[in-house]
Amino acid sequence: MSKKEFSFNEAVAEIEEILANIENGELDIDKLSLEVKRASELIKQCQKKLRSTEDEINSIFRELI
Amino acid sequence: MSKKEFSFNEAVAEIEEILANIENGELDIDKLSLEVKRASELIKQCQKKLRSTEDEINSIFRELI
Amino acid sequence: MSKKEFSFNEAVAEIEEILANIENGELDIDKLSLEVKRASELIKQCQKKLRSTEDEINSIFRELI
Amino acid sequence: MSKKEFSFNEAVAEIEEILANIENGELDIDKLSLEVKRASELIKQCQKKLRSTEDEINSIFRELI
Amino acid sequence: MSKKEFSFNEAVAEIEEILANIENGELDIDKLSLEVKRASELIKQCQKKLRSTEDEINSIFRELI
Amino acid sequence: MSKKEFSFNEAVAEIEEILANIENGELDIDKLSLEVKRASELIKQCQKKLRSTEDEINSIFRELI
Amino acid sequence: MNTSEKITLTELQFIIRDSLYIALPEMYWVAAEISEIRENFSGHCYLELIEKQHDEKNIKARIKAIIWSSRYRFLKSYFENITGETLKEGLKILAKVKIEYHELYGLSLIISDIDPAFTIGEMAAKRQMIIARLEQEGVFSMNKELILPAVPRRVAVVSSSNAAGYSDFMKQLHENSYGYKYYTALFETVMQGTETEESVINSLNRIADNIEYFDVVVLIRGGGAQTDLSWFDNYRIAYHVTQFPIPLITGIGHERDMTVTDMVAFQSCKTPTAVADFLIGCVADTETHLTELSRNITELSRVIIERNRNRLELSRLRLIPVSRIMISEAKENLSGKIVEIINTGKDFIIRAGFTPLNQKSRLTSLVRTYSLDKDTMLKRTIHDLKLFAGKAIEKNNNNLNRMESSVIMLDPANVLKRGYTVTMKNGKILKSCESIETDDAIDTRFSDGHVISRVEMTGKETTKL
Repeated sequence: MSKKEFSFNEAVAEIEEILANIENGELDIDKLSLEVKRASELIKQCQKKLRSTEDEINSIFRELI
Repeated sequence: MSKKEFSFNEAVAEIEEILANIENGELDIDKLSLEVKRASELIKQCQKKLRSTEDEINSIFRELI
Repeated sequence: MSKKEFSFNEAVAEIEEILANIENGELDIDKLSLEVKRASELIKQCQKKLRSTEDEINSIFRELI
Repeated sequence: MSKKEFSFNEAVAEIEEILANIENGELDIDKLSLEVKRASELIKQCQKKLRSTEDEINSIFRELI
Repeated sequence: MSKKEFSFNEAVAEIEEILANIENGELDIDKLSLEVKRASELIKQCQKKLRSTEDEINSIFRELI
Repeated sequence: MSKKEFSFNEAVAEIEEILANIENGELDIDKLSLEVKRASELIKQCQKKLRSTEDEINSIFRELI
Repeated sequence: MNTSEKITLTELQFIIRDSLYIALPEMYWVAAEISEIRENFSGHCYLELIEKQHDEKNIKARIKAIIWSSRYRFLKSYFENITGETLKEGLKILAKVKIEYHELYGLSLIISDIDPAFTIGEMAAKRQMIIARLEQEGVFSMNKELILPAVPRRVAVVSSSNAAGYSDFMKQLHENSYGYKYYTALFETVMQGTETEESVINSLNRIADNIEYFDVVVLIRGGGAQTDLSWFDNYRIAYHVTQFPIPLITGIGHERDMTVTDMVAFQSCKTPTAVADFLIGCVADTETHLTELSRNITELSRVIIERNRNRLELSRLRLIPVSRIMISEAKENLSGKIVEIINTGKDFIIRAGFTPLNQKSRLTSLVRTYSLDKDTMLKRTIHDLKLFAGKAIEKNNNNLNRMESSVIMLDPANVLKRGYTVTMKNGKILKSCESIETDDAIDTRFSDGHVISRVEMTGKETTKL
């Protein structure tokens, strides 16, 4: 995800998939914390993306008024 | 939009579409700031167009009296 | 009206039509500025005609009497 | 089990095996307490693993929120 | 039997043998009480072993909870 | 017989022998009486032995429970 | 008739005069048309009255008439006041007359009164006739139905250059306060008298030949004397006016009545000045209309611009919250995911925890069963041991008892006590009688002693017990 452009939607999709996996209980507990860690990282990136988008939009709006 | 004549109506339609997309939640967060930027630019151009049209009208009226 | 004299009636009719177009134009700004431009031109011509002398007509009239 | 990464699933499988042995009654009483000790240790490790995983998840999300 | 590690299973086997001997009536009265004594002792040891194993396991379980 | 350990089995064998001798009638009447006396004595001893063995065993069992 | 009876001309004239007076002593109301009228230096008015044939051409009757100046002054102003007409040629009047015969001037009528009502009626009747004819021909309002150009600037003027009204008109029109530019072409025309009809029609025809140069025709006549309207109650003039291809405006200069020409004209004004004002007004109206149009366009455009601005403003105002809502929804969604992951993760752990927990409880119960089994087995062993040991003892006990009873049974002392005896021979117990011979000494043992006896006889099975 470093090279490739981060995609919020793809990240959310991956989070959903992780959730589904955890929910289905098909997951090895040994992998659970790895998956949760991955989900958490994705969420962090999403939050960062949201914050940066918000900042961008705010600066656009400041110009607009 | 540099070559092509700027069309207020098309611009407004595009702004409305962008707004609708954002409102419907059909828009990708990844694209949000681009779309908002686009809408904001269009709004600015429309405002400019309105101002120039208004100036034109005012000049007509001034000539008449 | 020999050399295709400027016709007030036609001009007034066209201005009236422009007004109707603006009225019917559903607030189209793009058309508005075009129509306003045209109307402004016609009005200017009308006003000029009303007060300026046309030698051509004078000479025709001299011949007639 | 110190070097090798503890596996919850393998531990559960081993416990099941011990349980089966005890159930079959084929087990010597002299070995019973050893096996019980082993099973109990595995259970403890499983529970520890569960708790540590829970802690991990909690700490991951404390960061998030 | 003091040096050698007591074996529950061997003890049980010996008891079974004594029992068989007694049952068969092949046993000398003079030896009967000796054998009974022996068997009783073995049983006692077995019970002790059982108790001690039980205690061990219980203490393991106590830790487990 | 006082010194030597009394053997129940030997006593029973002797009684059997005496009884056989008596039954054979080959015995002098005086001897017969003697033998009978002897047998009676042996029986008594055996019975005593039996009682004592029984008591012993009972006391073993009392301990056992 | 002889000559002696001759009389002088004067005498004759007197006879005629007296006879007329006697024959026609009364006053008469006579209807007639004025064919000539003139006022002399002393203010007397001399007229010639005629009556035409039905064809209105040939004259049927004619007579001179006089209105004395004293009467004339009154009658003239009264007549003009009432009819709006001057007494003039062609006018039909109803006059109160007395026939007078003057030896010098001959027969004439002395008019003492004129009834204006009759003239009005006559004029009206004539007008009515013309109107009816025009209407019947369907041309009456044809000129009225034309459309006046928005800016009638090229004006054909039908008038007389001498007329005061013409110069009034020209001054008013060209020196208009708006500064509008007009182009006028005068078509010199006789505007009163008998030539009027031909002259007007001629001018109109000339204009019609150059119709493309004109927006409008004006027919104007001098202000001053308010007379001779009836020249324009003329069928041919009116007809030409109705047929004229561009609007015709009259300014013939009268206050009360309209001539037929006025009626059929596109527009009739009271005076030439009024015609000029009308033309100026038309242009001014057009200019006002233009101004209104441009004001409307401007206002409407402003409204449109304002609405578009509002619309744009609404969009702009919407853009901010809408984007923020989207972001905050995404945030909420993410927070939801966080909670969901925590919860499902914990659920997962709890569910995974069931397995070791279950195993633990199975382990304890299995261990309990195991030790219970072993315990039971040991108890059974104890039981068996007891049972088998007891049986062993019982068996030996039984054996002993059996042996004891055998011993008791076999003990000779006991046998003897029951009354049995033991017989011996040579110390040996006899169990059969065969070894006993007669005279053998046998020892019979009793419980309490013994007896030695001699055998007397032997025999087998002699007695039965």
